[in-house]
Amino acid sequence: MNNALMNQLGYPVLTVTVFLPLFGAILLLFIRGKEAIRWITLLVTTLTLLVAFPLLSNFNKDTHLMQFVERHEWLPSWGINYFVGIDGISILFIFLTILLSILSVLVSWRAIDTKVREFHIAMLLMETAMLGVFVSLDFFLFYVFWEAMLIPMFILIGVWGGKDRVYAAIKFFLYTLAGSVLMLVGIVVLYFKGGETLNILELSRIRYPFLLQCWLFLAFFVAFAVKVPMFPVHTWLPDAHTEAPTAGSVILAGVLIKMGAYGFLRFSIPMFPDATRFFAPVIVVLSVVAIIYGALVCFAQKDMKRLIAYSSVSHMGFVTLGIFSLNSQGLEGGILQMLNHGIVTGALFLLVGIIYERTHSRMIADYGRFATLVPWYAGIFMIFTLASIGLPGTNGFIGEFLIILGAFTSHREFGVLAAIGIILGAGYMLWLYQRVFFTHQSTVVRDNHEILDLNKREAITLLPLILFVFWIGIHPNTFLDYMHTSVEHLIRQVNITDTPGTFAEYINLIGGYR
Amino acid sequence: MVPLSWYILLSTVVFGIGVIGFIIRRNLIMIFLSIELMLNSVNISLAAFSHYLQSMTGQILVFFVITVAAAEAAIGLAIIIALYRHKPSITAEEVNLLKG
Amino acid sequence: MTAHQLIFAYLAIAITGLSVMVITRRNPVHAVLWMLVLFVHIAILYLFLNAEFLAAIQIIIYAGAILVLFLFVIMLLDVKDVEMERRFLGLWPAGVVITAILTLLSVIVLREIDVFPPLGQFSIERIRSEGNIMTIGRVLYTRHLLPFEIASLILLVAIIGAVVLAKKRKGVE
Amino acid sequence: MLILIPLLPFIAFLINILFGRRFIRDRAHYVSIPAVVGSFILSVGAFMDVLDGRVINVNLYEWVISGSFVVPVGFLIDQLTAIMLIVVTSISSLIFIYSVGYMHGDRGYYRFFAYLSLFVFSMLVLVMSNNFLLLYFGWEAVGLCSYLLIGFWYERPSASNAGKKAFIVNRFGDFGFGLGIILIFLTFGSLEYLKVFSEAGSILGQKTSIFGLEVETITLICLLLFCGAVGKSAQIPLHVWLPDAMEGPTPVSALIHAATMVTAGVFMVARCNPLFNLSHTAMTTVAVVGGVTAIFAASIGLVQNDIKRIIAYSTVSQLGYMFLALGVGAYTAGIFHLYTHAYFKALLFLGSGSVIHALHDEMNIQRMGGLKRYMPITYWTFVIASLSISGIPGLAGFFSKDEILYRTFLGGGTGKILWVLGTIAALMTAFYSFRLIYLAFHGDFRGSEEQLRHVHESPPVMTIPLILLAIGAIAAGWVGIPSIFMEHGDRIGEFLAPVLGRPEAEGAHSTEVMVMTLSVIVSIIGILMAYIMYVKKTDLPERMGSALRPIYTMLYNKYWFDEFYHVTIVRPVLRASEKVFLGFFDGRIIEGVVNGVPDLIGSFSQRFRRIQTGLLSSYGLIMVLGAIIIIWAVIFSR
Repeated sequence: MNNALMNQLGYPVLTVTVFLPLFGAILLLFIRGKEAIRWITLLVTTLTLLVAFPLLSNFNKDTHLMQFVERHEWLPSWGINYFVGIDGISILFIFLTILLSILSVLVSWRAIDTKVREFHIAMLLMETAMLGVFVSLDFFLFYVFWEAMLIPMFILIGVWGGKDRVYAAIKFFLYTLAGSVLMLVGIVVLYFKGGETLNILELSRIRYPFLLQCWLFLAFFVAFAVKVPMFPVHTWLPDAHTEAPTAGSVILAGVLIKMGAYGFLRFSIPMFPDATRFFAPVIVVLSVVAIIYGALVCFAQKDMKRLIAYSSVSHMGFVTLGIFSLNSQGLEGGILQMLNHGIVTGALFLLVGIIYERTHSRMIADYGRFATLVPWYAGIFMIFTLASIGLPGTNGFIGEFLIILGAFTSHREFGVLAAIGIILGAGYMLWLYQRVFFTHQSTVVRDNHEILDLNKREAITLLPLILFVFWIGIHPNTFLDYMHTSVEHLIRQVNITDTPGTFAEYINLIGGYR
Repeated sequence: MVPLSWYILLSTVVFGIGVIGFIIRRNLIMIFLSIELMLNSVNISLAAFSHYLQSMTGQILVFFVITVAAAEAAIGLAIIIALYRHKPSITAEEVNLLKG
Repeated sequence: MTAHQLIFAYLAIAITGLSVMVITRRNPVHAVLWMLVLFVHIAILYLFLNAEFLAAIQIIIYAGAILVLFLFVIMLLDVKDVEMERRFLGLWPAGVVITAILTLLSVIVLREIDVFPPLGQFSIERIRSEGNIMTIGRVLYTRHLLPFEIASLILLVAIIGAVVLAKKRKGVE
Repeated sequence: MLILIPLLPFIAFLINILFGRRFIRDRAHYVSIPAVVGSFILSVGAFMDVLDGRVINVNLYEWVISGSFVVPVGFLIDQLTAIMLIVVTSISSLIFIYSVGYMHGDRGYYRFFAYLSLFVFSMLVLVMSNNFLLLYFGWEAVGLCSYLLIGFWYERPSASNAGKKAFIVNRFGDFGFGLGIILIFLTFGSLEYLKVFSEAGSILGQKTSIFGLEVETITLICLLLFCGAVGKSAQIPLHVWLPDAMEGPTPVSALIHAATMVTAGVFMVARCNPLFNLSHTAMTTVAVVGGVTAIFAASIGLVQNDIKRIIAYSTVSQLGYMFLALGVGAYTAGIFHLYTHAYFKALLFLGSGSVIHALHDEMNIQRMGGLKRYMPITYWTFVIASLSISGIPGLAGFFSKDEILYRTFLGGGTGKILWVLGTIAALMTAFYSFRLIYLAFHGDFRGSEEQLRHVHESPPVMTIPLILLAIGAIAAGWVGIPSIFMEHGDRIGEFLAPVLGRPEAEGAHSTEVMVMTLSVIVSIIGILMAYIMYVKKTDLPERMGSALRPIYTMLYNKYWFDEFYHVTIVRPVLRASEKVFLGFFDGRIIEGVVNGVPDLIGSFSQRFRRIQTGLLSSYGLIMVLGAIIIIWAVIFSR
C-alpha cells in the first residue's frame, strides 16, 4: 500500500461535498421568489448529505491515516497546495454540520421573512466554510476557511439578529479574529520551522524544540480557547446567542464551537506533544472552572437563550477536560460529547426558536404552565433537558461518563470536581423546565398569543435529533468505532518521548506517500 | 577668494528668514513670498556648489527650480483667487477647513 | 580682504537685510517691490559665480514674470486695510526663536562639510572659453534631456490648473 | 425470553405515551396492567428456574467500548434478583389495579400509567443488570420516573418543587455512586459483577490518595457506593426528599416510595456484599447510619399529622432497619425485611390512599376519626399492616424485624448500642402506627359535615388489592421462620445463601428467645401507650405536648433539616451565581476588559485629533521642529 493516502472512491467526494453548498449559493442568485429560494436551499443541503453519504459507508475504520485524500498544486512557490482528507476524528463533525445546516434551513422557514435570499446564501456559504475547516489538511486552506466562516455568521447575527445585534456581532467577530490572528503568526512560524511547507501532516511529524513548542502551543491555544469558549474568554457567546436568529444560534452552538476543540485535536496535540503534556494541567483546571462557573451562572439567568448559552460553556468545559486528560476514554468521551452537545444544544435552540416564533419572548418569567398548552413540545423539551443533564440512556450520559472516567484516571481530583458539574446541571435545567412548563408564573405570554403545538415541519426538524439522542445513548458504538484508531494514534503521538522506533515508522511512511 | 562656506552660510540665513516669514505671517500671499525666498536661498547654494565643484549640474538644477517655482506660484495664486471668491479675507486662520 | 570678498560681504548683508525687509512689510505690494531688489542682488551674486545665464534667467523670469504675477494677484484681491494691521500671528516670537535654532543647527552641520567629490570637468576657464549658455545648452540637451521635458510638462499642468481654478464657474458662488 | 420481563412495561410505556393523548386516554390501564402482570408471570417462571439452581447471566450486546473500557448490556438472574423480581412485579401489579380506581377521571390518566410502566421497566433493569453501568442506568431512570410521578399534578407548585427536589437530592447521591463506579473500573478493570466480585479479595492492601489523604481503596469504593444508596433510600443526610415526595398520587407513594425504588439502595448494598465484607469501616458506617436513621425518622413520625407523611417517615425508619441489618453483616435479614416491608408498607399507603380518596383529599388525621364504621375493609387491612409493622408475632413484620434485632445484638459492642436504638425505634414504630389508627379510625368524626356525607368504602377495584396485600403482610413472614420454631424454617435464608452468604455469628438459642420476647413486649407497650393517649385520656397528648414544648417543635419541624439545607446550600448557590459570578466576574472583570480596550483606544485617538488645527503656520512649525530633531539626531549620532 505504497500510496498510503489514496482516495478510495476515485471521484473527489470531499471537494464535491465541501463546494456543493457554495455552488448552491451561487445558484440562489438567479432564483426569484421566497418559497423557491427556501426549497432550493433545502434541496442543496439534503443533496450534500446524499453526496457525503459514501464517506460513511466505505470509511476504513482500522487505519489512522487520512482517507478520501485529494492533493493539487495551488501556490507551488510557497509550498501551498489544495490538500484535503478526513480521518476518524473529523468524519463525524462533517455529518453534524450537514445535519444542522438542513435543520437550520427548516427552522427558519417562517422565522426569516426579510432578505430571504441573502439569508440562505449566508447559510450555504457558512456550510461550505465549516466543511472546509474540517477537511482541510493544508494550513493555508484551513486558515482561509477558518476566517471565511466568520463572515456569514457575522452577517447572520448582524442582520437578522435581535435588539442590539450589531454589538453582539462585532464582539463575536473581534473576539474570534483577535484569537486567530495569533494563530496566523503561529502558522507562519511553523512554515519556516517546519521546512517551508504548510502541509499539516508533515508539520505534525517534526519534533520542534520544547520552548518553541510552548510558544506555538500558546499561540494556537488562544485562537482555539476563544472559539471553544473556555473560561476567561467566553463572554461573547451569551451575547452572540441571545442576538442571533434561531438558525444562527443552532449553527453557532452546533458547529462553530466545535472548531476550537477540533483545532486542539488536529493541531495542538499532534504538533506540540511535549507542550501539550506541559500545559495539560493548566487547561484541565480552566475546564473545571468553566464547568462549575458556567453551571453556577446559569442559575442567575433570566433569558432562556442566555441560560442555554452558559450551559454550553459548561458542556464545552467537559469537552476540553476530556481532551486534555490525554487518555483514550477522555479523548473519545470528549469527541462524543462534542457531537452530543451539537445535537442537544442545537435542539434546545431550535425549541427556543420555535416557541419564540409564537410568543416573541425569551424571558423565562413570561412563561408558565406550558405543559397543558403544548404537551408535545413539552415532551420533546423534556427529552432534550434530560439529554443535556446526562441522564443514562441519553447521549449526554455516555459522553460525560467517559470524560469523567478519563479525567479521573489522569487528574483524580479534577474528575471529582467535574462531577459536581453534573449536579449543578440537573439543578438549573430542571428549574428552567419547571418554571417554563409547570409552575404558574405569568399569563403575559399565554393570553395575547395564540399558541399552537408543534406543526409538522417543526416535528420533522426535531425528529432526527431525538433519534440521535437515543441512538447514541443506547448504542454509542456505531459512533465510537469511527474514532478508536485515530484516537489511539493521537495518544501515541502525544506520548512519544523521543523513542526513535515510532519515529522511524513515519519515515518510511513519508517515503511511500510522496 | 570667497570660500564656499560663506555662500552656504548666506543661503542658510536667507532660508531661515524665509521660514520665519512662512510661519508668522498671516497673509497668504506673504506666505507665498516667503516660499519664493526659501527657493531662492536654495538656488544660491546650488549655484555656489556648481561653481566650486566645477560641474554644471548645480546650474541645471537652479534652472529647474525656477521653472517649478513658477508653476507653483501660478497654481498657488490661482488657489488664492478661488479662495478669495469663496470668502473675502485671505488670512491663514480663516482657511482652516482641513481642521481635524 | 580682497575687493572680491568685499563685494561678497556687501551682497550678503544686502540680501539678508532685504529678505528681512520682504517678510516684515505690512503692505504686500511693498514686500514684492523689496523682493524685486533682492532678486537683482541675487543675480549679481550669480555673476560672481560666473553663471551669467542664471543671472539673466533670475532677472527675466523670476523677477519679471513671477513677481509681476504676484503683483497682478495682489492688485486683483484689493485686500482691506483691517487685514493689513495684524501682520503677525499671535505666537510670532516662538516662531522666530525656533527658526533661529534651526538655522544655527544647520550652520553647525554645514560647516562640517569638507568632503569634496572629484571635481567635475567643467573648470571655470572652460566655461569662460565656451560661454556659459553654450555649456548649459550642451549639458541640458544631452544628459538632462528627460528632466527638461518633464519640466515642460509641469508648466503645462500649471497653466491648465491655474485656468481651471481661477475661472469663474457658472452659478457656483 | 428473559428480555421480555423489562421489555413488556417499556412497550406499554411507549404505547401509552405516544398514542395516549388522542386514542387511549382513559383506557390506558388496558395496556399497562397486562404488561405488568405478564412480566410478573415471567418473573415467577424465572424464580422457579432459579429455585432449581439455574442462574442466568447473559450479555445482549456491547453497550460502550472505548479503549479498555468495555461494558455490555446484560442480565443476571440469581437468587437475589429473583426475589426482587417477585417483589417488584407483584406489588406493581396490585398497585396498577388499585390506581385504576384511585386515578379514575384524572385528566393525565394515560400519562400516569405511562410513567408507572416506565418506572417498572427501569426498576426491573436496575434489578436484573449484570454490571454496574446498567445498574447506574436503571438507578437514574428510576430517579427520573420518581421525578415525573411526584410532579404528576404539575399545576401544584409544591408538587413540581417536590419532584425537582427529589431528583436533585438523588443526583447528590448519584454523584458519589458514579465516582464509586469509576473507581471500581480503575481498580478492577471491568464493571461486570462476576469479574469484580471474584477479584474483590485481590485489592485488600491497596491505597488511593484523593485530595491528599491516603484512603484504603476498598473502603473508599464502598463508601462512595453507600453514598448513592443513602441518596436513593433516603437515609440521614439525604432523606429530605422522601416526605416531600408525598405530593405525588398515593399509588406512586405506595409503589415507589415504599416498596420498590427506595429499596434499590438496600438491594445495591446487598448485591455488593463481597466488597462491603472486605471493609470493616464501611460496614460500621452503614450500620450506624441505618440505626440512627431508624430512630431519627421514627421520632419525627410521632408528632406528624399528615397521614402520608407519618407513613413516609415510617418507611425511612424501616429502611434504616434494613441498612442496620446489612451493616452488621446480616444481608439475608436485610433482604427478608425488605421483602416483608414491601407488602405491609404498600398496604399502609394504599389504605391511607383509600381514606384520602373517601374524604376528598383530606390528609390531616386530626380532622378524621371514627372511619371504622364507614370503611371496614380499609380499617381491618390497616390494622393488620400496623400489627405487622409493629412486629406482633405471627405476622410478617415480626419475623424480619426480630431477625434484624437479633443479628444486631450479636454484632459486637457497637451492635449492642445499635440494638438498643433499634428496640426504642420499634417502640416508636408501634406507637405512631397505632396513634394513626386510633386518630383516624376510632373516636368520633372530626371532619366537615359535607365530608361525612360522602364517606364511603372504596370500590372493589381498590379494596381487592388491599386484601391481597393484607394476605401478603401476614404470609410473607412465614418464609423465614427462625430455627427455634421450625427446623429449617428459614427457607429464604437458605435460598439467598449462595449470593449473600450465611451470617457467621450464631448466638445461643436463649439469647435469640430473650431478644425476641423483649421486642414483642416493647411493641405491645407501644400499642398500649397509643391506646391510652388517644382513646382513653384524649387530653394527655396536649398536656404532654405543652410540657415538652421544645422537643415537640423540634420533632414537628423535622429537626429543621430542610431549613438548614436551604440556608447552607440553596440560597448561597443562587446568590453566588447572581452576585459573585454573573455580576462580578462576567459583569465587571471580563466585560470590563472586553469593552474597556476599545474605549481606551477611542479616547487615545480623540487626543490625537486635536493636533490637526487646520492652521497652515502650525503645520509649518511642526515641520521645522521635525527638521530640528533630525538635524540634532544627525549631529549627535556620529
